[in-house]
Amino acid sequence: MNPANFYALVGIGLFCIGLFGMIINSHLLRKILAFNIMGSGVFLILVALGRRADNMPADPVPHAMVITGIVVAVSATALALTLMIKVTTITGQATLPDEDDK
Amino acid sequence: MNWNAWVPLLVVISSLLPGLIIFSLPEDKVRLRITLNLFGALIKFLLVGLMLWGVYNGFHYEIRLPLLPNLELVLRAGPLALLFVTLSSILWLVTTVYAIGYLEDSPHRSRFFGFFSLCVTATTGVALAGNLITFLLFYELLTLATYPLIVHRGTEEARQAGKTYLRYTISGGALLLIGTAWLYSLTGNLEFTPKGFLTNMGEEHYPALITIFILLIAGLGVKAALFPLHGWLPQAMIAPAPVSALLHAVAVVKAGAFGIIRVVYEVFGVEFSATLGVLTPLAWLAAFTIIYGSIRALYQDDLKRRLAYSTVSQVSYITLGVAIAGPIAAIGGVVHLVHQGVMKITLFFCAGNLAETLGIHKISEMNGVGRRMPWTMAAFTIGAFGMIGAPPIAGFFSKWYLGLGALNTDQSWVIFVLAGSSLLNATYFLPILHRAWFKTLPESWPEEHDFGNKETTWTLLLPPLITAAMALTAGLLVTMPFSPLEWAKLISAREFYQP
Amino acid sequence: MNIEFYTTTLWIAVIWPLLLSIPAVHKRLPWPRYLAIIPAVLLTVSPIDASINIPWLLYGTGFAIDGNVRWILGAFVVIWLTTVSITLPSNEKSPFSSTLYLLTLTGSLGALLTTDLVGFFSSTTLMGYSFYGLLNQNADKTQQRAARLYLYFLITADLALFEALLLVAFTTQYFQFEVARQAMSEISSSSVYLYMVLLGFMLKAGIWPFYIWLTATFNSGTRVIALLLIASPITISLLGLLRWLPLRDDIYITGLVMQLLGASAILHSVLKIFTRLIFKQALFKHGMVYFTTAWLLIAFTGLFSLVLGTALLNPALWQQYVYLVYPFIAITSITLTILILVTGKNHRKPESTDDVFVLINKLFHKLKKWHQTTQQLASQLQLTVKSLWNNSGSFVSRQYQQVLNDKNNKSFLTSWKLNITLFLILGLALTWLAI
Amino acid sequence: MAIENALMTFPMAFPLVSLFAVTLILLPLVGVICCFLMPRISRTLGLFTSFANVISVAGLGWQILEHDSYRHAVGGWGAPLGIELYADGLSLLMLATTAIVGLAISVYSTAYFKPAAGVRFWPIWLCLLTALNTLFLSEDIFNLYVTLELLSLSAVALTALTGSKEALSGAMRYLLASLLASLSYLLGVVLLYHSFGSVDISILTQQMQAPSATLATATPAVWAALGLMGAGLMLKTAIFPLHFWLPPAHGSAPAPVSALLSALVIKASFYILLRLWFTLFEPLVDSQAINSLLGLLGCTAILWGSVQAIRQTRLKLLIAYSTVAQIGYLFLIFPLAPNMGSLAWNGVAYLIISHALAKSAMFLCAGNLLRFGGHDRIADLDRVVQRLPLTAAAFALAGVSIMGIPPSGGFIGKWLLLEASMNQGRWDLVAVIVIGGLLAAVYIFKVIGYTFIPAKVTHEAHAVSARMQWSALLLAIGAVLLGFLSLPVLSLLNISDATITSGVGL
Repeated sequence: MNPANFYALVGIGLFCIGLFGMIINSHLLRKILAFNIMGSGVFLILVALGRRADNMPADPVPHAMVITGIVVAVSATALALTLMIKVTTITGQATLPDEDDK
Repeated sequence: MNWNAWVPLLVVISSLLPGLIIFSLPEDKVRLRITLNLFGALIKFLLVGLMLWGVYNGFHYEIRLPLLPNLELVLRAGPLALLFVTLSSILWLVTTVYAIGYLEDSPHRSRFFGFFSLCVTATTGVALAGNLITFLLFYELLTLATYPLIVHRGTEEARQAGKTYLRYTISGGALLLIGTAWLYSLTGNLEFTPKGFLTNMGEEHYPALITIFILLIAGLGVKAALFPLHGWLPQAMIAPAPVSALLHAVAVVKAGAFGIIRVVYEVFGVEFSATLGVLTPLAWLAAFTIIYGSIRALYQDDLKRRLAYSTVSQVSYITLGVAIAGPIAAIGGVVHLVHQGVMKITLFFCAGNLAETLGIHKISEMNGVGRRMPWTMAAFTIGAFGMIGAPPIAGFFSKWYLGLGALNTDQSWVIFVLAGSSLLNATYFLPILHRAWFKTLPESWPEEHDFGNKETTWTLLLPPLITAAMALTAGLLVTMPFSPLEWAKLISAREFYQP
Repeated sequence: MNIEFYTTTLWIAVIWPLLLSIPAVHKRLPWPRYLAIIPAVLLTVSPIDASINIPWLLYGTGFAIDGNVRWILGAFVVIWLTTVSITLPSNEKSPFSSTLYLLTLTGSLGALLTTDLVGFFSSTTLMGYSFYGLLNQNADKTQQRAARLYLYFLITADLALFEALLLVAFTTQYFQFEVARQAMSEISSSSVYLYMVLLGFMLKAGIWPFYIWLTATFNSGTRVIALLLIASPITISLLGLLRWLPLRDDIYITGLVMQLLGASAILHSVLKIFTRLIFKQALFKHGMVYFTTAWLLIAFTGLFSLVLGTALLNPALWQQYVYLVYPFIAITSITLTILILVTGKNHRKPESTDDVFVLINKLFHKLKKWHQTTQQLASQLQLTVKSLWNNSGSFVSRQYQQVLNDKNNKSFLTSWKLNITLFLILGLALTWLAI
Repeated sequence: MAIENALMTFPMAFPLVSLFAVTLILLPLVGVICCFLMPRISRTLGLFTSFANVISVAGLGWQILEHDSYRHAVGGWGAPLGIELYADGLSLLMLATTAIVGLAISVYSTAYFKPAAGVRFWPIWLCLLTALNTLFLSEDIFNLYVTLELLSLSAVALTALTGSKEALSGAMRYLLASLLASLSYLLGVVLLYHSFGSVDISILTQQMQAPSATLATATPAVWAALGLMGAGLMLKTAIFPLHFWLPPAHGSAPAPVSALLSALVIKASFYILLRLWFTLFEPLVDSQAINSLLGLLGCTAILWGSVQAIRQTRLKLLIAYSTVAQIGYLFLIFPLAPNMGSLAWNGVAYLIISHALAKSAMFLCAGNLLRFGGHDRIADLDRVVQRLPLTAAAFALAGVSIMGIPPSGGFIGKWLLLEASMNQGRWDLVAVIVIGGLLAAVYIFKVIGYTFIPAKVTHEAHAVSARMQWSALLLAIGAVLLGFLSLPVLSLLNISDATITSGVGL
């Protein structure tokens, strides 16, 4: 196993952890964090798989993609956090309505 | 471009355009609305007259507009189309006059007359449709345009009636749609052709074709009020009288019956349908509906409901005539389209007059009404006797040809159905007449409007008199050229005798 | 006075009463009932035979008068004038009654003068129903019952005649009396036609054994009604029988039956009259006159039926003497008229018990009740089904509520966890299927 | 050779086509910036941009009709390295729909939003427009990801615009779901890039379909990519089991926003799904099973969405569930397209357009009713509908198209689908299509029924401006008139690059 594949596997692991977190956590902040973890996993895979063969130089395109992706993720997180704060202010709890704290 | 092609389209537009303008008119522009209505009706009438003359002289009126790849909207004025379109244009004119009188000072008149015009547009389209898809288009438009008319009163009852109406007709439309689409995917053709276009289909397609036939007839049977599908019709009686009149005589019910004629004659072709073996069950169904409708009519005390069940029964004569599958019965069926229309519209006009003038809705309230409103009841009497089939009123000749057709094709059981139906018709119409003419007048009427020493207003009285006169004339001058019967003979000859 | 004048008079004789029957017209004219019959009188008194074809009307009908018809027309006019002259002035003034009166006249004249089956059928229909209207004029309960009985017979008769007409149309395109009769006697399957014609007209004319309506009407009605009865339905139906009946050699059994019926009719009437005579001794007391006349009338139709039976047995003989039948009808009906006129002045209506009628009424009420019961049952059933569904405690609706209650997005089905899990499963499923 | 070719076509193709294409992307973007800079005239700017957008689409359409489908390398860098813009019949139709619906909604919004709310609405809406235009012009899957994300973020922001409790929680759920979907889509992109070294659809397609590629496609990475991208896009499209976010979001957003979301936003993700499915994933999805699964989801969506719509007591939720049902129709393309290519393809394209027009009209109508009466409880609509005849007419006409009654765009679409399913003998689909129409009639008439019932109680009403009524009405009329325009529309649809749509046999 070369390092690239290892990183990719780690990335997949992160993605799955994030997905799991997104499903089971009811608090919005945790959900947003889970989303970020998923995002990191994807970016990790992207970068890791940039080198397709051992003897070739790394492909620069994934890097550009990752940067774009990070920008998108950051803005999405920002929007999510803002929304979360508003939801919390209005409803008094930071969860989706179907996942009320008992 | 031959401008003759545009005439059928103009006929459709002549009621569509006034209708659309009327929608936008404010309530109080009474005069403008009346002008528009009558103007549209007259233009249509003239155009139809032109087409009648043209077709008689061998002109060809047809317009094709692209709708889908390989599928066109076709409006064509053949003899069958003209028969129906003439009926609807004349009766529209009369009904418009009547409706103007009937709805005086009632709310939402712009809406009413707008949909009224749309309804006639749809009927004209149904009549002129040159292929099944065009037919389907206008058939559905008819459903939509009639719904507002049925719920026009705006009561809870009306809403329920509208619901029932939609339940039936939209489902029927869906069946028709499946049948049409299936037919198209099977043959790639939907054009109405005399003697049908399916003759060359191989035997392996017969099961599919039978199913298609059932689907189409079921879809059309909803509007034609064939037995298990007739439930909406008596309920729809909640609509104002001109609407019921139009519904029963021209628009909805007739569209269904007309569709059945089209499907049997110009899609499947009589011979081919007979080969498929679908006509005899259809004839039985129609016969059953005739008897069933009459029996149900017996038990109704509400005048309009009794008339409605009478329609259920009478319209099936048309289907019966088609299903007997002989040239003479065909004449009877096709001509009944016109005859029943004229007679039934008379009856409904009269029922409306009674309701509007004296507040009478029930038969039990009709004692002596003939003394109070002799002209109205005279028209009613002519209509009723026509329905029973008493000569020399138009209805007699429909039955005549149906019976003759049945004899011709060795289906003498039809004669018994006809006799039974006549008997039942007499049983539910004659008591009404007896009450109206011979029972003593009550102290007061349920809700009398004062029209001075006149019977009622002219706009209400004239239409039933005209249509009653038409019913009588159609019977008396039955062999004259251009009489409905002669047209029906022409149509039948085209279907059965021409190579 | 040329022939054209008479031809014109022919159709005016029919149209004129029809025109007068409109209330607005006859209200403005003096003695409309006399006026209406003037053209017919003219036709009767003039010796000229005339005919006119009206090809555009119905199936090409026409009117004609010849020596035979003139007999009947003459009798008809006489009875009619008599009727008009004894009608009470109060009745004369009622415009509605006049309308019915004149419509009956139109129908009768049309039937008398027309030359084809369809025209005849149309005219008799008009006559029949207008006469029904006359029966109902100012009628008490008994009279109304009698009228209704007449109506039942009328409808049945018309149905039978309609079938007969269909058979004619099936056989030939022409409906002139002579042509149609000829055609019908030539084809082999004409026995149905024969029965239909016999049935129809026997019902209409009240020939034994179908006399119930006749006695009922006769007994309960006024003198005017009695006279009209003879003039319109009976005379004209007999005429119709003469005109419609095909004559063939191989139907003598029918002829025998007809003779038998005729003989029974005569026997029955004679017995009836004599039993009355013997037991009540009151032939000429009031009330009884009517009774007697009615039975005389039945005897007369019976005689006719006897004659007709003979005709069916021996067509050749019949052809030879048929011209005698017309004066026979005419004279008999005038005789009956005189009898009624002379004896019926102080007529008191007897109580009538129409068993048949009561039976029909009962049957109708039973049907009505049955219908009501079935309707009640149906609505009960509907209610039960509805309550099963709507009942909030019922199992179905409880489950339904639990699963689908998504008013506040709190249902199990719309929960985040479930749906994201579904998302996961879908992704996996797609991947798996792609392999 | 290739360079020579490019040089030869370059001078002739660039000046006009590219001008229009680039304008389509840049114009709304500039609009966004201007709106931020000059909030006072944002309304005028928004309206102007929408209008200019229509003109640009018209220009692009004109050029495409002249020169066939079009490909443009941004900045002169073509694939595989650079980003390419691509427009064919389908994307042109989507652009045109966006432009027309967008213009109507803009007109509507000028009256709907008060200036204070408008300041927030206009820039985000233009941002959404930018995203949509770019998405429909994009040709590479990563670029599609970016536009998709931009689209979702602006859509979520618009949903939350009212700031009410329902709107905020609806938006939150929408945001989380769509982020999840985007990430899974992105992971798919990554896996594809890893396998083939390109993100350009046409290059990927060539590689996947090349005979030598049978081995290359049969890797877990590609399978996983299909699963991830498919599921992600389906979550965004809100097909049946994944529709849970749609009703709350669409039901609580301001009316013009609901219209935008239902008419355009979900169509964008479906557009991508369609593109991918019939080009690069084509060799993978040839199996009946996967298409049947999608068809099954579509059928369930039709039935479930319709039944849910019937059950609703609030108008906007009813319309939202109707959207769920209508999306189901779009998914019928998957079982039908492999054998009945052009019929199914045409039918679905037609449904997309007519649904966009009709559904936006419906939401705008709901907005009118809500504004007029202050509520959208269906049971109390009798007090409202009567007094807004234009709105009632618009709703009814839009309903005609949704029900698929002739002559309307919806009918043409359903007819083509029916024909396709019948030719293929898929009677189950026929039944579902027809039953869906019937159910649609039930929920449409549940609303229209009130049009004719005079209210016993009337309550005070707020004026609804003519602009709001007419924009809804015109959209609805458009949906109906679309039934007569099938020939030009379908011929437009057939303009395509052979490599892109080879899979559907156009």
